[in-house]
Amino acid sequence: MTAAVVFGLCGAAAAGLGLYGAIANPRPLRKILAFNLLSSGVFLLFGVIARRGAVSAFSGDPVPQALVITGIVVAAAGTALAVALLLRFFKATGSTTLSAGALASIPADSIDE
Amino acid sequence: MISVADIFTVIAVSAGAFFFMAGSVGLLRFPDTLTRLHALTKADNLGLGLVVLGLMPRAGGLLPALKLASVWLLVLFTGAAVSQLIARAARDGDQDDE
Amino acid sequence: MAEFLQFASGFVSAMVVLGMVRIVRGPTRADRMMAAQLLGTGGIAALLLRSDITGTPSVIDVALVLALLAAFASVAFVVKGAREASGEPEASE
Amino acid sequence: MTSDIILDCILAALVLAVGCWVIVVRDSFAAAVGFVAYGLLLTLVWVRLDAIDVALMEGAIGSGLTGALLLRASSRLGAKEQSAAAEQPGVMLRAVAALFSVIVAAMLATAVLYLPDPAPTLAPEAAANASATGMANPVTNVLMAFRAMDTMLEKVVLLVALAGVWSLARDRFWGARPGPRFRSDPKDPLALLAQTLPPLGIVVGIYMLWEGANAPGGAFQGGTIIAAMWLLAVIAGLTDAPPVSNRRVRLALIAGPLLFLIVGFGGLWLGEAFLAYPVAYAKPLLLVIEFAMTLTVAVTLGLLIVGPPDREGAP
Repeated sequence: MTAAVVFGLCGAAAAGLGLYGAIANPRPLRKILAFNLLSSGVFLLFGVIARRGAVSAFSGDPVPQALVITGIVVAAAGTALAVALLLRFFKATGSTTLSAGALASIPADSIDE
Repeated sequence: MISVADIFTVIAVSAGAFFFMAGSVGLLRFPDTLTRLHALTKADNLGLGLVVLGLMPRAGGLLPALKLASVWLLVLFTGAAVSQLIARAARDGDQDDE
Repeated sequence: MAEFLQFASGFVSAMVVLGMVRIVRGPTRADRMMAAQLLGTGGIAALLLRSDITGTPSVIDVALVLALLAAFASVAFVVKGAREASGEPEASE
Repeated sequence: MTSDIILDCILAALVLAVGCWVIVVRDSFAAAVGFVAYGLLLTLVWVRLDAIDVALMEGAIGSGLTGALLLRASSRLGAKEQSAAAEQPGVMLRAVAALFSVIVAAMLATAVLYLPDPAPTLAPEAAANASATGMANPVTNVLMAFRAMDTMLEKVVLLVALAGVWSLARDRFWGARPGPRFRSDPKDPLALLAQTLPPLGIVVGIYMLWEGANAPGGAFQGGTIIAAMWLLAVIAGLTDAPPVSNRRVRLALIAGPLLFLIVGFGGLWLGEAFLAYPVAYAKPLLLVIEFAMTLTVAVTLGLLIVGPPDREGAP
């Protein structure tokens, strides 16, 4: 049992949790949150691979670490886009779910004018 | 051989840990939002300050010690401003969730 | 000494976890935000202790970043209470 | 050593507990606060994994920028969001989702337990070639030199995301300033915070960038901190977001990838390959690119979080 294994299992469980939330929760904001959990779990798996790649002078393999850094920034950008979409949808329909009723109620003029 | 600096570190860090405990207990046990805020903001900023004070002699030089101190000052300043803001939000009819 | 600092860091973390019960219990949003604030301060303390134990000064930088940005999320929470509620032209259709 | 493992297990359990709570709690605002806490805990996990560069990034983004974004979104959706909670999917769907997630998690866990031993690593290669760039931080070397193509294209992804956010603007608002205009109140503690913190934060951001050459840190971390400081000033009403049609804003947005491209094609022309830096100038070149990258990351992330143009007064 090493730190890498402990956090690797933690990452796997976090990814599973996020996946469940993204499927089972009907509210888009919660799906966005769940996706962030899912991505953090995947990043942790990368971190474990980086940690296991430690050789004498390095505390870890720098390549997966660099990938995770770019990944975190891209995940943040994706979250920002998703939130902007959600807020725009909320303004157009007054609804915070993606139910068929809400989609049908989009007034035509709110899409473009 | 235990040096004077080590004894100082042990005392300061222990005191810091004690204040963290006080802050958490206050946060849990006090009856309403504003008293909880009072307990928390005072106790944990002091706790962090004492931990920083205890670690400073061990930082290995003036600059690292100053960096530690600046972390604490930063927390103290933002903590003070933010707790003001939280207190006002709580006073201005903060909605309960449940 | 390392053992003592290790113990202290464990103790501070435990206290912070205790405080985190407030995030769950609420009841007001301010209470939850406060508990997150406590987690930030306690996390900084744990990081500083950790930096000393393992002799990695760069961990102090992580504490510095948390000190700067822990306030940021709280501000995002407060601003809504003070401004948007009082007539930000939200629904501009 | 054993006490370390115990602490690790507790930390991992805590991460999962907070994660569970974020998923199941009814109130979305509470879930967003939980996410901030989750980000803080994850920062500690990255420190425990000795990935300080990643810890800096997670601390700045996870509990800082993304946390603030989600908190604001949840409070803007407000009470409507709560009533939507009634539309729970059926037990059947939830059971199937749970089963599916457990299977995926179990497969990932199995992969973790049976990772190849000895672990494959590129660390020796990164170490052997560090002299080519003159920088001692291996992660910065990978980001800026060995895998520079990834980093450049990642900037392009950020720009595409920003274009996506901006395209949500209504036609009549196009080109205007994004986001709501926040009112400022000089007597507000928020104004004091927003006047005092950004100068300090910008110093820390540049320090991160500078440190990034030899110690954990770099353009991404520095840029994120600067973006947060700018957003703080915007939220306090001290400054306003620039119109999205502003030419200087557009220039700042493309500075990083553009410089990367110029240097890249220069490498094609002068040296062996696209993005091959001439060894003699590698370090100054990389520092210039990193500086431009910091600017681009700061402006892009800041504008992404502010949102689409949303008010009258298109220029």
